[in-house]
Amino acid sequence: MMMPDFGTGARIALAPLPPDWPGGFWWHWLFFTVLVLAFVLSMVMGVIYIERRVLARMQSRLGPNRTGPFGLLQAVADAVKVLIKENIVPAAADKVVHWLAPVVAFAPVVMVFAVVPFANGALLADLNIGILYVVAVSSIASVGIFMAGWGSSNKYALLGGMRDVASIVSYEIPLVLAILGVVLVAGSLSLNDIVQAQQNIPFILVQPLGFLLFFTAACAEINRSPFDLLEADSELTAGFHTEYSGMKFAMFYLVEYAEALAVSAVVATLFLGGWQGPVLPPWLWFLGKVFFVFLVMVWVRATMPRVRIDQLMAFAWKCLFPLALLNLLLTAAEVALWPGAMPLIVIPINFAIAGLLIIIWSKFFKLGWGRVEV
Amino acid sequence: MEVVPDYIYPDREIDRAEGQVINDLKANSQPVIPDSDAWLDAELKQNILLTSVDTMIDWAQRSSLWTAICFPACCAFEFIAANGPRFDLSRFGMEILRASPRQADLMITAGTLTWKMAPNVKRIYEQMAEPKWVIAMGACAISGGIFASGYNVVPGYNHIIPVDVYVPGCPPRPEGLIYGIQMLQKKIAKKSLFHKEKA
Amino acid sequence: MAIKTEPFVLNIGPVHPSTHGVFRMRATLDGEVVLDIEPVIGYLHRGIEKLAEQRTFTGFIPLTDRLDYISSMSNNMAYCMAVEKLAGVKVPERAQYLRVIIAEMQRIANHLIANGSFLNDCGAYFTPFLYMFREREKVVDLFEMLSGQRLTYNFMRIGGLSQDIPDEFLPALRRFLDKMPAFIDEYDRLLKENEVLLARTRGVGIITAEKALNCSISGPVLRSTGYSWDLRKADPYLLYDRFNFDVPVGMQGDCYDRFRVRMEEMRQSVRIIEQALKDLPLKGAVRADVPQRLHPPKGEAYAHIESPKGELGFHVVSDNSIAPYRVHIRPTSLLNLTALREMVRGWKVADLIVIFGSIDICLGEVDR
Amino acid sequence: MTIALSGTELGKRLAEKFPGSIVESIPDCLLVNPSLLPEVAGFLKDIPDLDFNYLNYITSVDYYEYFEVIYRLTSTKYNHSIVLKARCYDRENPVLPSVTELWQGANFQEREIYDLMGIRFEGHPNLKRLLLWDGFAGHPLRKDYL
Amino acid sequence: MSKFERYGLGILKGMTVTIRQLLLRHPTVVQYPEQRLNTSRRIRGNELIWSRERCTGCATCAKACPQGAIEIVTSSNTNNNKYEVETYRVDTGYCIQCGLCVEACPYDALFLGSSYERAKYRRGDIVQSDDALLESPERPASGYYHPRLAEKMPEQTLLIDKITEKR
Repeated sequence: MMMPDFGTGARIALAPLPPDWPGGFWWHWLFFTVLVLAFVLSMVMGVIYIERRVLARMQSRLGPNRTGPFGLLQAVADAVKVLIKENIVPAAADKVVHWLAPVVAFAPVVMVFAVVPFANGALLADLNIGILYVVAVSSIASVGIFMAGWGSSNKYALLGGMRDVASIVSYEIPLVLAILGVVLVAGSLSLNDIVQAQQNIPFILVQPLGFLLFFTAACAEINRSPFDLLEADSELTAGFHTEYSGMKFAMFYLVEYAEALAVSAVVATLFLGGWQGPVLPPWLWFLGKVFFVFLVMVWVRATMPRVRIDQLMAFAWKCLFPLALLNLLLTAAEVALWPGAMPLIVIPINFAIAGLLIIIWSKFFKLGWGRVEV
Repeated sequence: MEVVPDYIYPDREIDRAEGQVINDLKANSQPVIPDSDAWLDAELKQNILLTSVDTMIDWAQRSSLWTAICFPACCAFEFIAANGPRFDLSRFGMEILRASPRQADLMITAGTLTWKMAPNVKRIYEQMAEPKWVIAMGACAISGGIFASGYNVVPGYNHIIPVDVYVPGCPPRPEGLIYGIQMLQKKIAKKSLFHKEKA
Repeated sequence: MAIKTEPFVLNIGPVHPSTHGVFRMRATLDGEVVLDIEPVIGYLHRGIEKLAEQRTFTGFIPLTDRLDYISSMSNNMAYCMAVEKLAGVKVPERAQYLRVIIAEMQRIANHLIANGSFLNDCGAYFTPFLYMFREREKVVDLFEMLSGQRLTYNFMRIGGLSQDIPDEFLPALRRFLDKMPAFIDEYDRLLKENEVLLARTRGVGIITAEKALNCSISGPVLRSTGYSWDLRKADPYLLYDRFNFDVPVGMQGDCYDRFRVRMEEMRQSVRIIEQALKDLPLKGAVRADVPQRLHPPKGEAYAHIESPKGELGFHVVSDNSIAPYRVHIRPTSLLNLTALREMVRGWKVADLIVIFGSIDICLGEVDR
Repeated sequence: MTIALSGTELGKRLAEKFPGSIVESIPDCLLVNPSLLPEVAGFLKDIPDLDFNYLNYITSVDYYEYFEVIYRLTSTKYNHSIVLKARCYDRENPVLPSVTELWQGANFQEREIYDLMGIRFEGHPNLKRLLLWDGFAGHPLRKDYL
Repeated sequence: MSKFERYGLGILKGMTVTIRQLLLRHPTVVQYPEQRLNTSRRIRGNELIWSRERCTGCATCAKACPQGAIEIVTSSNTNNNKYEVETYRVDTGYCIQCGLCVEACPYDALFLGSSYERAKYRRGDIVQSDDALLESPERPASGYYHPRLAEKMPEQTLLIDKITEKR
């Protein structure tokens, strides 16, 4: 039986082999492609429903409850309606770019799920550089967003697109540095291996600071509140997708939540132990963790105001970046000098260091310069 | 950075052009746009296949009416109240306010329309993607209300854009608005994609 | 900054989610930095001052509702006070107490909206706004009990109130007062110490007291600069000199101070209502004997009150007919906008929205 | 309580300082000669024992024969107030000097009066229509506007 | 400019408020078409209720109306020496329900209605005239300016009593 081996053969021996598939490689490929697409599309609908319901309850409302049982079909209705809506391309728009932008934004988000394990070995492609692939692919989406901002020939959209590029470029660095800490501890870049390395202890305990940094940077990267500057309702009307309607808008809407889902999945995989868990089947554990992370995002969105663009950049470069570097150094030192003590003794030490660093940075870190003389 | 004095008070050409647009619109839109509901009473005659597709589409359209932001005046607060924690339009999937008219389905014209505002409202209406609906909310939107005799007030939105449902009141209670929205939903349910083109 | 950039003009409004109606700004931007703005108003200009000349003195009261539609009761009251001054009508004491209670309730309702929409402009996704809207809904409930409408109350009349309060009003008001401080505390907990809010609003949009006075700014925006000028203390109308209350002032006149001043004023309003309830005469007329077709003597009068947004005044000129000869409304919101240009220059686009939101204007009053 | 200063006393003082500036002084208000309005207003604002630093509002009334422009000034320091009035007899082209230099709060209000009443304020930095649009015929608050 | 001087505790404090709302409090929503609020006893609904018997055709209401929304046509009846109302018409799409006409009516012949569900598809349907203005069981009169009617109406539902914690 063939394995989805992409030829490098550098898989670490400790990972048990994924279960064989009766039809071989192509069956595996077909099954998981369909599964990933179905998963993304259906989960995005579920995620939209959950966000609207939970957000509404946090705002002491009820949320959609009229369409279907408990309003479960609300997202379906939205999707059908948006799909059959008229598709407007502004006369002044750069037509090709305007058309391509949603596709460019949407494709990479789905591609991220190719390497996320749903259960042990249940993934489309167990790349040995999985996490690198995630980082590389997910940042392509910003190209699509900038294309949308540029191609619309709308000032609001352009501002939104510029903000997106600025934030992506800055937040990629702390994001990758935070991931490196996990990679150092796990000793592998493959997501499946990283999950298996968390058999006993999820990395959120080993890497508390790394988790915070990753979560913040990821929220900024996918433009969740409080970093949702590029479609800031109250400033830029609808930001980069101001000029989009109908199906293309639906794709951007999908991208927004698919990205949130992807980040939830990556956080669950990297820090919360992925599919690992007792009693329940692994895929259920995985889904549960994904939804938990997503709920935290919704919770943050319900509470926080939005930061400003210069504060966003300052936060990335002055706060997250040095902290991520320190975290990486610290983890590297621990892994190199004291590998035996890795799981248990390090946990309290790391928590203490994380708390200390946060306090120090809170004390001395300054956000931006505020006003410019004109 | 030195600011070029031009930017402090932009050229009056812009003002003049905008004023011209308003005057043109005022001159050209005195008659009332008739309520486009001849099809409403007509018996719907379709074959069965089309009807079931229509039913699906109508269901989708009426259960996710996203509102465009066009709230000039007082009635906006009753709209927000309807959206708020007590009456909660989000039950109908309507809590999404699209600030960009391209993505909106429903324009709730909450407030007095002045001639200065009229070109903007007309433009927003034209920017909205089909299918689109308009609810005239409140006395000012229906007839100009208490300001109808004012020198700058459009006596009713139906001089500018076609209106689907009229919700009287000054301002209507949120329940009244929700009732109007449900009437609009009924209207959408009766509408057929293919029939509308004939009408 | 060595890069040569070219400014571009961004048109914000008149239909924009956070211009609180139909305000429009032509902003000249350099990237994200606001170089200059030019407010363009008049999109809700309904000619109320002209319409007043075609109405009777009583018939103008419904129009005042629609001026500053967030605090209709205050507008009613200011106009009625101006006409009372003109006609020399004496308002019964019970009506005056009730007016104080109603005006302070209106202040609470207005500040809830002002702060809620300000926080919404800061980007907090509707949560504080909807929470505060829920509290406002309680005040609206009570006003509905009084007047039968939820927004345009038309409750004040020349010489008092249109009707006496219903029996269930005072117990309901008491329940509201008992619970209100806890809710104000809750909103403080929600966002007062939030680091993002502090970063967004502290030091942003500073205006000095001298500048504010020179620009005829009044209300919480003036008080946020640290200058204690409140007409309830400076020129006590109704019975405000009988009550014990503080005038909260800010430290440096930034957006955060304006937010805090409004929060504190709500607490003070609760305090005033408590005192007024204690002294309220239980029996008595609520409306002086004023003929339906009032024609006040020839002359003019100006009455101003400390409306939630600032000094709201009505300048009424009479020529001894049944209609006012001229009514001028001192537009608090319009005058508070005077310094907007100075306040926003050099800040980012996002700050422009926040500063504008912190001034708390109502377009119905700006344009009239 | 804001004390309304007596117009007669203040009028005497102003008439000494600026001869011909006060047309009439009655207890309620001071009727100022339009040509000397900026000087009188500047004096009222700058002199320390009056210190009228706050301009409550400006309004205008159309009395058919003349336009009356009303300025209400308050001193937040001494808590007293005074009303200034200036009359414009020219119906075709009424002109008054602007006080925007003294109180910036006059900016929008003068524009509004120009818009709705048609009185031009000389020295205003940006005198154009505020509420109505360019090309609107007439000035609606005038009594002869229909 | 600003420092994170509260170590992120301010953010956490705010988040407890929202989570408390989610977990511990009932939503305050009235699910309108099924559940209804009891409106104020003095509700000013979107219609007028007119009593043909008591109306003398004096047109005080039309004079009190700030915008002239009431159209009343009378003819003199020579038989019993009284005015007879021929048309009484109110355009409720123009009327703002300020209630001044009800206050002005000297004969208690005019009431505000308590209905607010008056949305229509056509502009012409909103106009009420003559028989459509009479009181009927579906169109109860409101207690605005008629305290005796107000006493009979159910007590208003208040939001103050509705915000409750889950047990």
